[in-house]
Amino acid sequence: MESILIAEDLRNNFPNAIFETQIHRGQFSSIVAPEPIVEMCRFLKEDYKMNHLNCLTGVDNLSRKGKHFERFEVIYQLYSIEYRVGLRLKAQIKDSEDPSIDSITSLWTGADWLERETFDLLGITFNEHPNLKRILTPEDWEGHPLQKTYKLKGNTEWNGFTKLKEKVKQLKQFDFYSAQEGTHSND
Amino acid sequence: MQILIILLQIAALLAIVLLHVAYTTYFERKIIGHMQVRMGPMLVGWHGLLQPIADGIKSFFKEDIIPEQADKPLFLAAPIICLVTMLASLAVLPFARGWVLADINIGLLFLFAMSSLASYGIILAGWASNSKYTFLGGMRSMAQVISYEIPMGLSLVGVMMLSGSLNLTEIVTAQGTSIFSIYLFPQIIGFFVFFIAMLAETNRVPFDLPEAETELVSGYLTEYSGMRYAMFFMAEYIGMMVMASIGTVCFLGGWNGPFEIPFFPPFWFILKVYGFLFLFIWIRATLPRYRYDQLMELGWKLLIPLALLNIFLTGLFKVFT
Amino acid sequence: MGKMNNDLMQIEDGIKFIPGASALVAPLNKIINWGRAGSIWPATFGLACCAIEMMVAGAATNDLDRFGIIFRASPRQADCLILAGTITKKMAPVVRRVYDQMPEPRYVLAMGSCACTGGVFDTYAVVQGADEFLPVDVYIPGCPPRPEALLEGLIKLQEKIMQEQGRWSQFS
Amino acid sequence: MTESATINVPVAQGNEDKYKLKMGPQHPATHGVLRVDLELDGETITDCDPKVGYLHRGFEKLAEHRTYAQNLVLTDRLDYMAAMANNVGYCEAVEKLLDIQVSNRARFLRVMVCEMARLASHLLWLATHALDIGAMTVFLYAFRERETLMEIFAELCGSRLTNTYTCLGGVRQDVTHEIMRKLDNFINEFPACIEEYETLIDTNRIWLKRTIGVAPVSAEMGLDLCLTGASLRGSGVDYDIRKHVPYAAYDQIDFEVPLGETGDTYARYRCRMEEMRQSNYILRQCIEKMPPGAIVGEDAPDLVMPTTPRKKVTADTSARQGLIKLIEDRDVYMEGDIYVATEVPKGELGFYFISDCKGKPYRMHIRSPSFIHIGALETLGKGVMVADLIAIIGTLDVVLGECDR
Repeated sequence: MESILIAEDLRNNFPNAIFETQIHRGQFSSIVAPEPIVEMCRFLKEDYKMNHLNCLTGVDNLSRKGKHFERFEVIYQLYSIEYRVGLRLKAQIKDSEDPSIDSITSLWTGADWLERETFDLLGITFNEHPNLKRILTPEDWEGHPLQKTYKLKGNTEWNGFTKLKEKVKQLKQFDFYSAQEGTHSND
Repeated sequence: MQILIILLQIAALLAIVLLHVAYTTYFERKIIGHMQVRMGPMLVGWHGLLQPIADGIKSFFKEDIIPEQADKPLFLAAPIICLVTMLASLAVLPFARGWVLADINIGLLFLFAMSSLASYGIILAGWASNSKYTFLGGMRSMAQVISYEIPMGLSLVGVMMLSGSLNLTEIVTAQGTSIFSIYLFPQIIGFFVFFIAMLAETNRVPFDLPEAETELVSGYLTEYSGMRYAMFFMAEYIGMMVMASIGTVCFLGGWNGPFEIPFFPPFWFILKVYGFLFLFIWIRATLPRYRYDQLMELGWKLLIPLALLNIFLTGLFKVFT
Repeated sequence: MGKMNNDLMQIEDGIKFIPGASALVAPLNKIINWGRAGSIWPATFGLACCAIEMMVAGAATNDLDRFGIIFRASPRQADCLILAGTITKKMAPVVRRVYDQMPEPRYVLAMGSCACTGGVFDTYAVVQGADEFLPVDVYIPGCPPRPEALLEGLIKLQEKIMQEQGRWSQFS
Repeated sequence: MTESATINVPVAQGNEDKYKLKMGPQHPATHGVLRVDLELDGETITDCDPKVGYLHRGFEKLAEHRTYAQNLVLTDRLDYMAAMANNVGYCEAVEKLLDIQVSNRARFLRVMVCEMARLASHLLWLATHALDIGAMTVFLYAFRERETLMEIFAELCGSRLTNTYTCLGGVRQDVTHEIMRKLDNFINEFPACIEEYETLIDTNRIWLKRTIGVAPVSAEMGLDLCLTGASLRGSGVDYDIRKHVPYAAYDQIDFEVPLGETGDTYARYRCRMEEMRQSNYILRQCIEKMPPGAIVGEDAPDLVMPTTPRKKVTADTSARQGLIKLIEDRDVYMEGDIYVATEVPKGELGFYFISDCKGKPYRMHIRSPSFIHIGALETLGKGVMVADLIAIIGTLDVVLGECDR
């Protein structure tokens, strides 16, 4: 079984949804439309026993040029343990303001957290996800860190940390060092 | 005048026992250390000999935190209950012939009563701290005490039947006629049950569920700091010594030994207690911890039937001899 | 009196031990400092990579127990907080809370460059040094520091404790 | 603020007969800063909700601002119990992306350090897992052996934990005879050490009671939860990337992949113990088969420290910036994306790279096994007791540095 045959078969089954199949360093990837992604994954999982979901992540294509590239894309890396072949699906999401795609948690329970992570870091919404909340950053975090518009040091300070610093200032009078010597200040 | 002498005796006993407790912690750290290819305390004093003193001083001068939402009177009372009941049970222990503060006829019952009361302290500590981990620890302790008091009491019934007394001195004296002048061999099942129940009673590994460090942080004493924590600690170690003493008195022939030691009759007694303490520490270094339901299962399904069987066999033995 | 002095065992500068009586003789201040320095109990609190080296320091080869240092799980019974690893902004309130739960006198060791300065992680999510919200007593550089470096840090902390004047929690 | 170990809220709100317990992030058994929100009915867990992110350092964002060679240092801090394996995984990925050749000796050296890292990681796992269940002595015995490995690492590359041993195109340092001799001694003694742990643990009724039948994972369930590594192999799925997509010199080395049957905590434990034996066997082959030659591939472009044009690099910022610029301006970077997975001790560590013809990755995604394993805790943790949850966290072998990135 070869990846190219699987990619071809996928194109035959979903003729309108596949824009292009690429090969880079021996790895195949299909650029696909986001709408039938669950069906595609189910097709690959059931017909080609691609039952292992290697990787699920998102990309912000803001400063990257490409023929079919939209602002956001979601990457699905699938692998068949039995046939030892893999295929990558790259779903292009057109809507750059409110990007959304269907969730594949119905196929893999393990995709739950991967999708939550993608939502957290890139702001891509997954429809019908059971528990779409922020996972790595605190729940009241502002912005999505992996978007290209987000600065490395953050656009704004998280207000939980600002509150902490205020609290520290209040508690400082009870502190041994500052009460005794006035040294050891934290500014 | 007699009261004064008794008070002096009490003070002496307290001082000796508390010093022993301090050094039991030291020996525990040393022995476990050597079992785990380490050294244990080395640098505070010669070979770390002053370690318990340093720990004590530090604990004494530590800030005493009472959580805001704690039930204050109970929170304060809990360690005291634990410590006082444990200390009270020292009164009836016969260290040698005549070396006993209160030679009462229901010595064994008194010990049971006190060790059950001590677990009230633990339960109260768990409740009064108003924290979730302490509460779980307290609940576990409660369940553990209920399930292990019974096999423990039953396991000693055989001893009572053989000796015909509840007085600890008389139990020791009665063992003189037995094999090697100890009850260990005629009461081997009883000893087995007693030993396991003893570990559970004192919350030691593998039954240290109430303070399971990797599950409940520190269990019932999670919220205690400084001296109050040290009091719980002392209570635990005195508990170990009391339980070891019960084992010595009831199964190992108390102060009886192969030969008499002049000027210091409790020698054999203390040696046997040390043997028990070493076993405690050895087990701590070796065994993993039981799960809550497995602990209950062991207590109710194995130990209680065994203890009852022991009573039955002892009864048969009494009838036919 | 002079004759008795010969029997005394000198433990630390100004602290003496009477062997027969198992008693210590010294000014109260010194005894307290000696006790505190001799039994530093850190809270079991690993944050990241340095926590592994902290565990190594506690294990057989280096054996922190030699110094009377044993790890306590509950912050209530701990004297010292070893910040072993990167402190993120999400974690910072928790770290502060653990510190607040500790009873006085309490000490803080920042172990590793992340806890000291933020290290390589100059990003949106990482606190640039624990001293932004905690009074740090000893900084231990390294990424991660060797276990020996942690030992050195703890010895430095002991020296610092020995020099304290009247830090009695009940009264201050 | 509700995220602390000791929190004083006595009564559960809403659902009155459920007891809500928030475990962590400061908790002795959560292997770092994992927090698990539990809903208890007595001691039985009715709802388990793991919360991560307390060690989220922004790796993926940071990687977009650093060159490929600079990012190598970050991978040490992913799974800090086996930094070598991460280094190898990262380098394999970048080498495939940029099409860099690796010399044969470097391949063998990589296998060697990978397996040493696997041993170190598994020893630490065994230590903490045993400590979680209550056997404290195994902890110190395992650390004794781990220390030998750490010292070999220190001699090999100067660092014990965060090694940065590999570089693009090979490895940084060659081994000396002294290191090989030490390693040889170690692998001769190590099987006896494994036996020692097994005598302490495997013959112990309490240990067996605590692990057998706890949280069984069937093969389908394991694949559904996307588990990898020993956690999946314990359920009998033969998925080991070292065999499936051989990288480094794994195709020239003979070894077996231990598989479990029942998929419970005990099966996973057995799998890892057998893996340690296999690693030992691999290390022996590495010593025997180690080919001579260079440690860096010949056509590997020096992306780390450009040799031409030679320019004195001083400590000041502008010179360093100039150097980074030099590295960025090399013409080896091609447009394209790649996903390369390697078998690290925890499971499948995958790197997904997008290159846009610049010296820095356009996007780097790390598929970390721990992240997915902790996600599986939500399913595995339901219906077990609190003590079992600790055993499950231990046996899934998670590390939060890798999980939160």
